Amino acid sequence: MAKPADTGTDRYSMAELMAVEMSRNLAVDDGTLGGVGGGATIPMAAVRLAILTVAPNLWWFCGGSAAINPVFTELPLTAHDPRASVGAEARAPMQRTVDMGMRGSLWGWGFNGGMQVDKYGNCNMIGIGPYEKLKVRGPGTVGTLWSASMSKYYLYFWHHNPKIIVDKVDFISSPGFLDGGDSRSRVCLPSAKGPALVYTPMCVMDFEEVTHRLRLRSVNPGYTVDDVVKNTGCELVIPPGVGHTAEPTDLEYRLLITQIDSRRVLRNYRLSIG
Amino acid sequence: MAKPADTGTDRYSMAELMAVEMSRNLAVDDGTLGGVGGGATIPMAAVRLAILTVAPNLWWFCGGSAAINPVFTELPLTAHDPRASVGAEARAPMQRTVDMGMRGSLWGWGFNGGMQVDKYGNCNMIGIGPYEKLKVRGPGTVGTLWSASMSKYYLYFWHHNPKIIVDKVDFISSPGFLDGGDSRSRVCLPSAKGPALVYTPMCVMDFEEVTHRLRLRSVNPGYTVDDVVKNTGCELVIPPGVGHTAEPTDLEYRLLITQIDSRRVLRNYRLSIG
Amino acid sequence: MASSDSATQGGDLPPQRKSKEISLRQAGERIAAAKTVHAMNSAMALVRAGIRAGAKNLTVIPQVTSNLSVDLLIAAGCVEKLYISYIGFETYGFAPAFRRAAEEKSISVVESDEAFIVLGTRAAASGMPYVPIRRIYEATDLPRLNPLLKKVLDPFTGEETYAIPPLPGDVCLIHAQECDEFGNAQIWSGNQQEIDKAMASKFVIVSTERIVSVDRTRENVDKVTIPGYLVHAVVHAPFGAHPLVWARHYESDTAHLKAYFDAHAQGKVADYLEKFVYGCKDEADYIERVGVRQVMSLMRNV
Amino acid sequence: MASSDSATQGGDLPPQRKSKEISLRQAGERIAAAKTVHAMNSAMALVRAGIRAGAKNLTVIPQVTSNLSVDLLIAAGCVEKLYISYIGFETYGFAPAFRRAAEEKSISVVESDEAFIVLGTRAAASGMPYVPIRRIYEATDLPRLNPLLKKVLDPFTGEETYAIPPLPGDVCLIHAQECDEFGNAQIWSGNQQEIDKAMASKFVIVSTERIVSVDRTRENVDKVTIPGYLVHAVVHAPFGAHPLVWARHYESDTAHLKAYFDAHAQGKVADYLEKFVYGCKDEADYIERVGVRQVMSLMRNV
Repeated sequence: MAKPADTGTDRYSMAELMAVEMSRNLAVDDGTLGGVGGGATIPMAAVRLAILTVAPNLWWFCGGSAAINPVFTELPLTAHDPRASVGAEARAPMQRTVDMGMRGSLWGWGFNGGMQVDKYGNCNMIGIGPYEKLKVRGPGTVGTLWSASMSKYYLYFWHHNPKIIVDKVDFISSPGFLDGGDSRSRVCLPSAKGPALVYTPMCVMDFEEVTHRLRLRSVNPGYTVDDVVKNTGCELVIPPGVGHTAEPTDLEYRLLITQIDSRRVLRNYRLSIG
Repeated sequence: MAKPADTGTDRYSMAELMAVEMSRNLAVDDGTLGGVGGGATIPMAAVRLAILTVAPNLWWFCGGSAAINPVFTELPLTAHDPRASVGAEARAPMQRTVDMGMRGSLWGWGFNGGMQVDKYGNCNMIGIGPYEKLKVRGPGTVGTLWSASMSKYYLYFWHHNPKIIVDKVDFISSPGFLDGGDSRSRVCLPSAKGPALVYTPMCVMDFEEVTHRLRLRSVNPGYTVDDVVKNTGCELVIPPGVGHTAEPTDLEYRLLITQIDSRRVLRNYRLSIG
Repeated sequence: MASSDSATQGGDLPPQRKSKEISLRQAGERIAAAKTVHAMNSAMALVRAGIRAGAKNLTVIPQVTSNLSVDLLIAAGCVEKLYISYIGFETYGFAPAFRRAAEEKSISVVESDEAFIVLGTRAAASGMPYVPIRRIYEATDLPRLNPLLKKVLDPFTGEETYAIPPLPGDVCLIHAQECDEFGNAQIWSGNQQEIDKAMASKFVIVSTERIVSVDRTRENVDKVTIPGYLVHAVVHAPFGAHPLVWARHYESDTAHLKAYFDAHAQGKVADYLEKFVYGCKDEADYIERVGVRQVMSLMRNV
Repeated sequence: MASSDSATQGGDLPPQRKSKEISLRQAGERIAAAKTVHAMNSAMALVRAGIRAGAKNLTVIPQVTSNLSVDLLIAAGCVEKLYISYIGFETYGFAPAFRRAAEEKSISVVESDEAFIVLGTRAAASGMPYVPIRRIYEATDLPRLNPLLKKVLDPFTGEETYAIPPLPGDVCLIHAQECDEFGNAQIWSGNQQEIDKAMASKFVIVSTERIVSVDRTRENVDKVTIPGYLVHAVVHAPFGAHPLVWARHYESDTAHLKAYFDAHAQGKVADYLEKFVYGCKDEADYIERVGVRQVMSLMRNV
């Protein structure tokens, strides 16, 4: 049975740590347009925190609310929450959203998830089992196909276990590096760099440069490399000397809980391991 | 040299008469969506008057202003005039305008014009002369191609002379009945009925049912059938006993000059004959 | 409006502008008579009315992320085919009726995605014969699973592209915050997918929290999201999105949603449907069954 | 904004949000460096700046009905190729520089129409490889005159359709009523063609009557017509649409337009250009030459 992810310390929850770490890695995206989709409570907090710290020029599209650059102090649970549109600077109609993605080069980054992810970052939202007789029918592809095909993106998962991080997904609904190597570039534009980082309650991962295999980048406080390997369903590249994900600084944490998540949604956010 | 169109009587100008007669013939369009484009001062007045009298359920798109169902008492000169958007019930973005036309069946009627029109109602906005060496370069096709192809429409002209109403246009930029007979239906949807009426400062014309040749319907007050024939550059079907266009009623005229054209733009509107 | 002025001239009354208002029951009958439905999530009162009126064998084209409105239609056995982009409750989990029906094959699923639904709807809305898109679908399993995706050559570059077909609908269900009786509707915080769905459909029904005068519509024309010429019927339906969140009106009713999930988990969906759909005389009755106190508690923070 | 709050923490200042404001002169240089321009009519200050900066051999894709902005560029010899939908002054007559240049073949004309420009721009804006449309073009002479219209088969019906190619631009010129320094722009009474033109272009310049704070932008987000992420440069240009009408700001300057027409009729276009374009130090100088009294008289009824 899955157990709740360790909160790391009394000071912060693992969801809060994930949001803070995500925010730091958005520094390289400063000045570009990206966005979040469904179930993106943690990424929404991360984007807002990045804007307050390392990436003040981010432009972000807040999924179902259609808001561009919303400003909230009460973190919404989903991008469809009307609260996710307050303080916005513009609205993006549905069709513009697809336009933004399909046009290429305009959409810089996004946060995607899935029911399964494999060692090349391919994701599955379609289902588990043969299509004719699915064991679990998934919720569907949404916009992950275009956002994964046409840009760089980040993956995040609420749970870390061998059923979610697998050797090969049952269906590809959004492309990572396909079969690894340069196979992605057979279909996707070279400027669309694919999955950059993978966030879970247990660790942060990225992809090896040439083979594009999943690689451990840092282990979240409270866990070890062995914990990660044991709970991962595919082979993982482990670089020598991989360290821990840095804890939130006082400034990051204070901004998070006063200016973004004043209702403390992330404090008790349900994540699991195993 | 062209001379100004006779104003008919001291009571009303010919532009006012045209607007009133146009408004009456919009009764059959009540409940449907249509619109006007550039240079549509007279049709704008007509549509507003129709709504106040015979067609209260008209939906109309006011060209460049993007306004749906605007309400003005100061008649704008063009649909691009910001005054043409006051009191609107909605806005139609550019792309929706093309959508409305291209979708078929949604767009019910429109007002089109041109540099030339021929005996089958085809119009030319491209130019006079061979394309390689145009004698007069026209302003271009605008939206007349789709509005003429995809719906019923009305034609109107500020001038009535043999150079404008011709046997055959130099270029077809918007289709009337093409070569007459059933030639229009080879390309256009059967529901897109093509040109219904033609308004000039001298008369109102329509098209014969089967041959689709231009036919005189009524002669504006102050002119005779002979005047019309003399100033028309193509053969015209003249039904027996063709009468005069009815003058504005007191009610029509009062509504026009108090509620639609309070600045009396149409009183001195430049029209010409010959 | 000047039409009242002309009416004072004596003689015959001039023709009047016609209201598009119909009852929720009439709207339900219209839905039940349809084959293909373009549905927005929040039109819950319309969905309940359609179920009550006996809707059957529907093909449903939902919004790109859908949840209860579609799941309830499936739970009530109204759906034959579903175009899927996303159906689920995000952080709350899977859509229970959908998941079961899809796994049991009691509904058929067209394996679509956001672009397929948005662009196919755009094609139907705009008269485009189809929408060509770059070959990114090839990076996924969708072309294998969705036979409606066809290939076509780009006549300018000679490159292979995919073609998405038009997705027209018979009826379109939309909930609005404000709408006048002529159909000009305001959807606050929406993403304007509604207008394409409306243009793609033969008959458009807008339910609305509040019916406002057309003068009020004119006051803030920038807020009008659906022009009335696209709308065929207007239904007065306060709380018409319950138990879903409705911007500036009420929060999501998580307690009610939990009752719905629990009904599924416990095999008591029929009880839920009897209590909250079939058994309700009308939507006022529905709200009384949900509980006025409960509904009032949702009217904050939104 | 909280960024100022974090700045008070001491230590290194956090990175700040960058303004996109540039000078009109810089904008002119940007235009002069471009090949293909998506231009909105009302961006007259930007057009004058482009002419002053020596723009040459431009390909211009104007809005579907265009007038002075394009005609002035042609009069100044900046244009090599024009995509035409409509250029003219409606009730006031033909566009004089265009008509002459087209008849003399000193510019080349792509014989387009509203649908061609709108849908081709949409294609460039949305990454669609081309836009298929029903064969209505066949009823006209356009396919014969415009070699960019190609035929393609509809893979669903087998029917022949026409294909419109994408129309991308290097630079896009737009005038706004209000815009913040981050590029969120409000165009009142516009028809939103601007957003497709912006998305279709590599570099987007918005000139604006008034630069407002981003807080003011947030106050009425429904009025924001161009989101700032599409905008690369913002130019402060009060009266920047003169002599054209600008909603809620000023009327069309018919006296000035008549002077322009007369200059053409009398073969004195060079004098007009010298006085109102080349000879002006900046736009304040331009407005002084037009006459402050004249400009103030336009600020009514609009």
